Amino acid sequence: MEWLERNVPKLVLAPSFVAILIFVYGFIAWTAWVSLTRSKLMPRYELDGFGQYTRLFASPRWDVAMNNLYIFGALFIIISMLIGLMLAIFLDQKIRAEGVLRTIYLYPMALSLIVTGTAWKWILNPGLGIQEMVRGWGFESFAFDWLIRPEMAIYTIVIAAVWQASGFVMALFLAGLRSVDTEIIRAAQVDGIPTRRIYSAIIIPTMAPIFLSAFIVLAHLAIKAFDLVIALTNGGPGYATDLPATYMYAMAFSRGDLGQAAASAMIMMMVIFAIVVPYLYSELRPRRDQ
Amino acid sequence: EPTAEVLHWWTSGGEAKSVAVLQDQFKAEGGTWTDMPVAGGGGDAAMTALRARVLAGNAPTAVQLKGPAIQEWYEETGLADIGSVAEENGWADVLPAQLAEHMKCDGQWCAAPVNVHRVNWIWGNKQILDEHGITQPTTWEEFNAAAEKLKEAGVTPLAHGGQNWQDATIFETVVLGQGADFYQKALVDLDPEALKSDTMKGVFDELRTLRGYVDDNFSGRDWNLATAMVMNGEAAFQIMGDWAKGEFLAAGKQPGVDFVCWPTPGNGFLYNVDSFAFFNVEGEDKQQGQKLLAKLIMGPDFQKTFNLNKGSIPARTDVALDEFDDCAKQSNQDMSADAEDGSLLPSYAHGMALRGAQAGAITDVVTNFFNSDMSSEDAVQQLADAVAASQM
Amino acid sequence: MTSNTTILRWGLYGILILFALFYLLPLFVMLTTSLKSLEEIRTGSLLALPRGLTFQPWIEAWSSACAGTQCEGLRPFFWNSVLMAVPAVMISTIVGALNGYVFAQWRFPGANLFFAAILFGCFIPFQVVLMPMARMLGLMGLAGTIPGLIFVHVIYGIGFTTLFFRNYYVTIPQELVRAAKVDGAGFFRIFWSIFLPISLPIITVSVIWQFTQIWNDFLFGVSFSGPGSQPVTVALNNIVNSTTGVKAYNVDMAAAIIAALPTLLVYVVAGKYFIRGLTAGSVKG
Amino acid sequence: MPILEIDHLQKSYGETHILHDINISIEEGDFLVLVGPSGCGKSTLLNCIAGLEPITGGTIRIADRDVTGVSPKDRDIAMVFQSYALYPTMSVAKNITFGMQVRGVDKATQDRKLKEVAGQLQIEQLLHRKPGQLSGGQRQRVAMGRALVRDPKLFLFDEPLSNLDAKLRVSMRTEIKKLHQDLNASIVYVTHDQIEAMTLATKIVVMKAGVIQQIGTPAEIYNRPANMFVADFMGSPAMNLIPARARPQDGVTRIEIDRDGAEPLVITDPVARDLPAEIVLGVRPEDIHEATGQAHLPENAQGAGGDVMIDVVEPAGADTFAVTHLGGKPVTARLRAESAVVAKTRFPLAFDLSKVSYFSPQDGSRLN
Amino acid sequence: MPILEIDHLQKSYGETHILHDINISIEEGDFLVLVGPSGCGKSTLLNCIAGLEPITGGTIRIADRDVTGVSPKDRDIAMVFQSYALYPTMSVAKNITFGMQVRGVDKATQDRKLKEVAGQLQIEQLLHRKPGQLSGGQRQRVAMGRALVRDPKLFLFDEPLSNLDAKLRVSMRTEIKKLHQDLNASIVYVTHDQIEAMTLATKIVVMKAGVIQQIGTPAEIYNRPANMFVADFMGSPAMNLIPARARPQDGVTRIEIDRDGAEPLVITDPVARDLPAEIVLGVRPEDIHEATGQAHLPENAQGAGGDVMIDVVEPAGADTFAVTHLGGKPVTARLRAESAVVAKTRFPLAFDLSKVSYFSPQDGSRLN
Ligand SMILES: Nc1ncnc2c1ncn2[C@@H]1O[C@H](COP(=O)(O)OP(=O)(O)OP(=O)(O)O)[C@@H](O)[C@H]1O
Ligand SMILES: Nc1ncnc2c1ncn2[C@@H]1O[C@H](COP(=O)(O)OP(=O)(O)OP(=O)(O)O)[C@@H](O)[C@H]1O
Ligand SMILES: [Mg+2]
Ligand SMILES: [Mg+2]
Repeated sequence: MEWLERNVPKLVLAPSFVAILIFVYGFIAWTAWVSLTRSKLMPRYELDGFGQYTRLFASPRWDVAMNNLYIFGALFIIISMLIGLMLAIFLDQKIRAEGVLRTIYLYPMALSLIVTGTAWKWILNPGLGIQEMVRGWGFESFAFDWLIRPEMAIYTIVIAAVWQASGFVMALFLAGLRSVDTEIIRAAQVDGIPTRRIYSAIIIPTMAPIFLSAFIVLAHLAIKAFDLVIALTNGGPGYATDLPATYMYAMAFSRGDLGQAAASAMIMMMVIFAIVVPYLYSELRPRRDQ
Repeated sequence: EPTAEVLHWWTSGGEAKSVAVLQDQFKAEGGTWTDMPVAGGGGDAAMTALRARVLAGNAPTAVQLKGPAIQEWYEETGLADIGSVAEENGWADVLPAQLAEHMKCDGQWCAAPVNVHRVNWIWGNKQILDEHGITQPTTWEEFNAAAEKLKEAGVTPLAHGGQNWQDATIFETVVLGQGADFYQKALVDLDPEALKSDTMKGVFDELRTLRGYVDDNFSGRDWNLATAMVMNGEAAFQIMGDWAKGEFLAAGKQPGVDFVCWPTPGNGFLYNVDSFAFFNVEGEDKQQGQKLLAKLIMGPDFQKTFNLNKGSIPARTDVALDEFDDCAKQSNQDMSADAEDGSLLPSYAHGMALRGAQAGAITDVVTNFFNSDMSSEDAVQQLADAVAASQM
Repeated sequence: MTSNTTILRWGLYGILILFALFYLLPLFVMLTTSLKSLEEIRTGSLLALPRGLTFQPWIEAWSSACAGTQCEGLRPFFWNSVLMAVPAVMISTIVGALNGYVFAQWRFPGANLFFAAILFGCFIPFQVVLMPMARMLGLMGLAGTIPGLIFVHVIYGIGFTTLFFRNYYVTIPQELVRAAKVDGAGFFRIFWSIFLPISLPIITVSVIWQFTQIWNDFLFGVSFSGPGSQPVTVALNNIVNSTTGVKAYNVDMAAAIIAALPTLLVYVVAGKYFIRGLTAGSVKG
Repeated sequence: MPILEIDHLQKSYGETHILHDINISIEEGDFLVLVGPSGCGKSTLLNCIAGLEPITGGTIRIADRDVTGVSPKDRDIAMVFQSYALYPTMSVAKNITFGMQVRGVDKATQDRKLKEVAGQLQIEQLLHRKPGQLSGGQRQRVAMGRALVRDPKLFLFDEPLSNLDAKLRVSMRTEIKKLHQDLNASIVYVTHDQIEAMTLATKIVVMKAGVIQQIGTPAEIYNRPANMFVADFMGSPAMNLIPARARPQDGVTRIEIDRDGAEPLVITDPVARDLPAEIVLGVRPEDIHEATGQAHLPENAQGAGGDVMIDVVEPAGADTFAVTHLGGKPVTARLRAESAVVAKTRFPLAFDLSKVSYFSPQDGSRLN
Repeated sequence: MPILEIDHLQKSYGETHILHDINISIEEGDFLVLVGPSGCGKSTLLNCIAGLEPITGGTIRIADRDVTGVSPKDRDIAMVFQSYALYPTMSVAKNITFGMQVRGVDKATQDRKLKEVAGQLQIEQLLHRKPGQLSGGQRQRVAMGRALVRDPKLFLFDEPLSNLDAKLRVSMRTEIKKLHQDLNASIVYVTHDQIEAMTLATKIVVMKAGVIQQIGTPAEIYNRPANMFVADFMGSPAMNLIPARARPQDGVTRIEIDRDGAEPLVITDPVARDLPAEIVLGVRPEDIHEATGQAHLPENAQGAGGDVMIDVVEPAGADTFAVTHLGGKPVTARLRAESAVVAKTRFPLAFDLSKVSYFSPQDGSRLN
């Protein structure tokens, strides 16, 4: 009984622990295994060395995909954080229509990309959307044709992704802002700290854990960005906007090349590991003040 | 009582109505039909679902599968043998031999074809063409000349959507323009010689030229929006399979009056055959369902109604085409003719010629070429390399 | 108010409204498109207001658009999604809240490592879990069923919900837990009486996130559902994606908006719970 | 020029009126101490002055500028919060210097001030800690430090020493006093500590339920409380408030107090006063003397007393407290430690009538 | 049976040792008051007793049960936190009844207790409020209420009255005293208020930097401080600690104290004591008397003094404090209010030698 009570916290975590162990780490191990086989349409389990990885690294398309991931990931995370934080702070200023605005900022998350992709495609298409519209107003030289320029197309993906996710980041930050003790903010006000600094030096550091949440959410969205690309550019022009996730999907499901897909998944996981683990370490390392 | 659970990706509008015909017939024969539609990505989503179903141990009774994927699946999991149905109904007699090959696994019938799409069509806006006095081009040079003319006149010559399968479609029609043999060697047999040949370089050169006939905003455009451009007179041509016809017809346009359909330059017929494959399933009623389904699919009735709806032509050669439009009739004639002289060829762009990995490798190179300023030499080299790598 | 602050305030509203317009743009396109006739879409500008309003696409999307041989629109699939999303959201939120509570306030050796492991698990690409998961579901007899889908969504949702709650709860002073412990409250009691009431904002966030993820999920829905358990996204996808048929953009857009209505509703309702100053004044320094 | 002028200030939370018509004016260099029972509105008043709570009515002027509606950061004030309100993520040093840093004070000055203040507050060895690692009193001192490094027009202190031990409190008190004297700082200070109030203040405001009862110097408040509430509230042990009857007679005033089990005690105030018949006599314990060693009595106390029954005797180190019962109330006298008083016996006590207060039993207001 | 027994308790945060080898034992019904400078570890000790902080070494027994490692809720304690720690979302009433509710006390009892406690604490009209709407003192009372409704083996109070005004504090003190006497409750109590400590405690523990300096009754601590730290810490104003020289002589002890600008002051302790040559003489201000009215001097003070130069005179209501300079230190004497002492003049003072303490200047320990 006493034992039971002392171990309640651990018992509460136990199911999650088991689930994560099997359904995340078990599956990663499975993927690692498959990446060493010649699996095609369906998994096979005879080991066959690192051939899949050699092929992967030889593929120019994979190069493009990884490069895109860096560009897209960095821009998407940074811009979404900035916009999300800004909107949260602005909304926190006792804004009249807060409820309405909040919902407007959030709703992009609600819509399935299957079709917002189409809407974005039109908006960004130079011949149909914004460019055409602005030219229609008489600004003949106005150009906004990123969608069709292979070297710029990835940025349109950033725009659409930011559009979709920044509202949610705003919500996360807003929740964080509202958990900060108001007395502390008052103290800062009296201390003569300008509002800007109150946020930057006092409130935001207090919300550090919320930043971790936002980072994980955004990094996860960036790395798994899939529907978005499929809907907006389908990887095009050419494969200029391919991302590892779309590459992997194409390999696994369009091309029946599971081994290759598994290899690309493993590389993705390693990249994530390299980026996320140091961050996690710095956030979670036991601190003296905890 | 026969039952069937049918996994397919014909979901919207005309497609769905077409399947519904089959369903009705199936029900009329006393069967129970469970529909499992999964659209998206040209069947990718359905394939994803299929794999999950197979791994979970409950494969659907019938799956819309086509091309070499049928044989691939057969190798992985085995497929049901529907030879008895085929024998009984004399499929061998009514199917062009080449199509019939696609329906066999290890010499056994394991799939039933529904239709034949012709991929290598040029669709033209009749009014524009008449205005500029353009007639059907029979070579790519002629096509180029016509396009130049149009371009000079300020008309976009070619409506195109920059999605990789559309790029691949144009590519394969150009390859076909170099002769059926070359097509066979390059895109069916994957002969490295052919892939690296000067002819192939010529193909890429032509592709580069065609790229010049496309408007600036083609990237990511859906094929039907490209069709709409032709329809609305914003562009003169589109190279697209015969499903484009559906768009014209839906907008109330008449073949030969508002728009024309010509085969792409060169001699040949690229086909895209939809078919159903049958997985190994447990249970008498399901196996019965498979047989019934196979029979119905190949039934002349169904073949006719279905293809009227879908814009394609029946896979059976013995179906009367009176009710079909002129484009379909021409398609049918060409199919028979080309079957004779060996230029009836599987479309690589639509997964009829190659397995996924190889087709994908080629498409990667093609689409990258089309959307960059890569030289034809590089493209040929990359093509050969990619194909080689994909065969590992 | 001095004029200076008034100007600032106007600027603030200006920026907020500008962003609102940016966010609304695609919705505007979708809405107007859904109210146009196909003819108008084919011929007119996509960004223009509809010339003649038609609600036909909405009606069609809801009750007669075809998804396979079944031409009943989205209606029949809605219920599947509700049956899947509601329990999955609830379970994953509750599990996440409890996990987060343990991680934030009941630390034990190794807890941080496990937390990191959970976080890292958030990144596993769903594409790679499809196949082994299909096998597992098959073994558990959950393949092709709604409980199976719920199971999958809960498993891959707890990472995020745990993250949200843990990071919210670490900012809550330990004194509160201490006081409650001394008051004789046990693990669950403290959670229920002290933590849940101050969690409204983060519950909102978590529910919004999970509901969106689950409601809008396509990959799991398409892979692990059977006939009769397909969620609305699969139906939407079936309506929207025609490979060789005619694309009815207006119906597509209407269907997409309809499919998103429950999520929008959740946002509006849940959004109310971002209440200010729940913990204000409870603790010193 | 008044540094702070509060004019007809009103403050309510919704329907609850917290502050009623507050009028206070202090000059530069004044040290105003706010006292009053818990919940009477002291912190609220400070918050209003700081601009942290919107006010419901009236105006506040700081250094002759109407600041009603001006944001706290533009009021040039420093404040110590009752709840400390330290910045949780910053070290102690950062907590203290942050304000200066923001204002662009140069690094050398910051360091110097930090060192100075840390020394005054005896927190040198804590500078690198985070607030979560401090004890209650240490937090309070850091909160003080944050205010002390500033050089504002006005300091607001909300019970800044309540969590300190007696020794530290004395030394802090000295520091605050120094701050006030050396820098001529203007200060508004809330405390519950009577000694703090008496020793620090140049002016004391006594509040009750949001209403000001009296404003005056410590001596005025102590010696001439404006009403029974103030009389009772200030001083420990409290002033004895004894119901009595007054009768003017021959240029003197005779005061009659009921005694348990004896005829009323009659004392004579040598001054003729215009008092109603029923009064309340207010007399501090230290103004009730032992009537035995007559030599030590102040002149006024002569004859102003008599024998009373002693209920309780409480020796308390330097003094002895004797409790008796007069006019139906317990009355405490503070006698010398060596007094021979014994419980449950009669003992002669005398009142120093030069120091008594008379109050109206009806409204409690002062009569003399 | 000891209700609380702390045995060789150690507590560190990482490398920082907070509590060193704490040994305390209290009986049922004891009222233990913990005092010590800010940051000495009082709150930490309470937290350890409550089981809120894991201890680094030693054992804690409550009611004869080893509770080291037992969870707080099973220790049967009630605690008032220095930082209140009210549940922010619960009303005051709910805050108070929560503990009972958790323990399954029936509704009627809850209501009765709530009413009772709310009355004692004078918070009846606040019961429906949320903590955010309370003043500092009101919060503190609610925190008290949360403990008072319980009936635990042991109460732990961490400065429960620090934010209350003097009057309320007195009445709260009485309530706590009643709780202790009527219910024979066992209490561990942290306070900075000397009067609280002296009047409430049956036992006082004086701590310094995590080390116990002395455990004893209030009288022992006050009259016989174990070392200079305790002597200095307890009592206000503090005990005077005057460096001096001791010389045993003819059955008496002669004490020599340096005086500024005059020959040393020599006083005679009539008892023969075994003292080292260098000592520190500890004498409380109230034990330094005016040597003019010899009649009032205790017998011991006779002759134990002389004329000294008075630096400062501070009249403080009932008393007058006179500060002089002896042995290089300021020395404060508490004289009667009417004393004729004048600053900057010489004035005769006498020490009550029956009450002085002698300390070793080396280690500060008590010598007599
Ligand atoms: N988490 C922590 N990490 C490191 N040191 C700490 C931590 N918490 C408290 N301390 C230190 O431990 C010492 C004892 O703290 P404690 O709170 O017990 O003091 P206290 O005696 O209650 O003081 P006060 O009277 O000011 O409340 C202090 O010096 C404090 O700075
Ligand atoms: N947000 C609020 N809503 C309603 N009433 C409030 C609010 N904040 C404070 N009060 C009430 O206002 C009154 C004055 O509070 P204030 O904090 O000014 O008291 P105080 O004089 O500082 O008391 P203390 O000495 O206990 O700190 C109190 O009765 C309190 O309950
Ligand atoms: Mg207050
Ligand atoms: Mg403490």
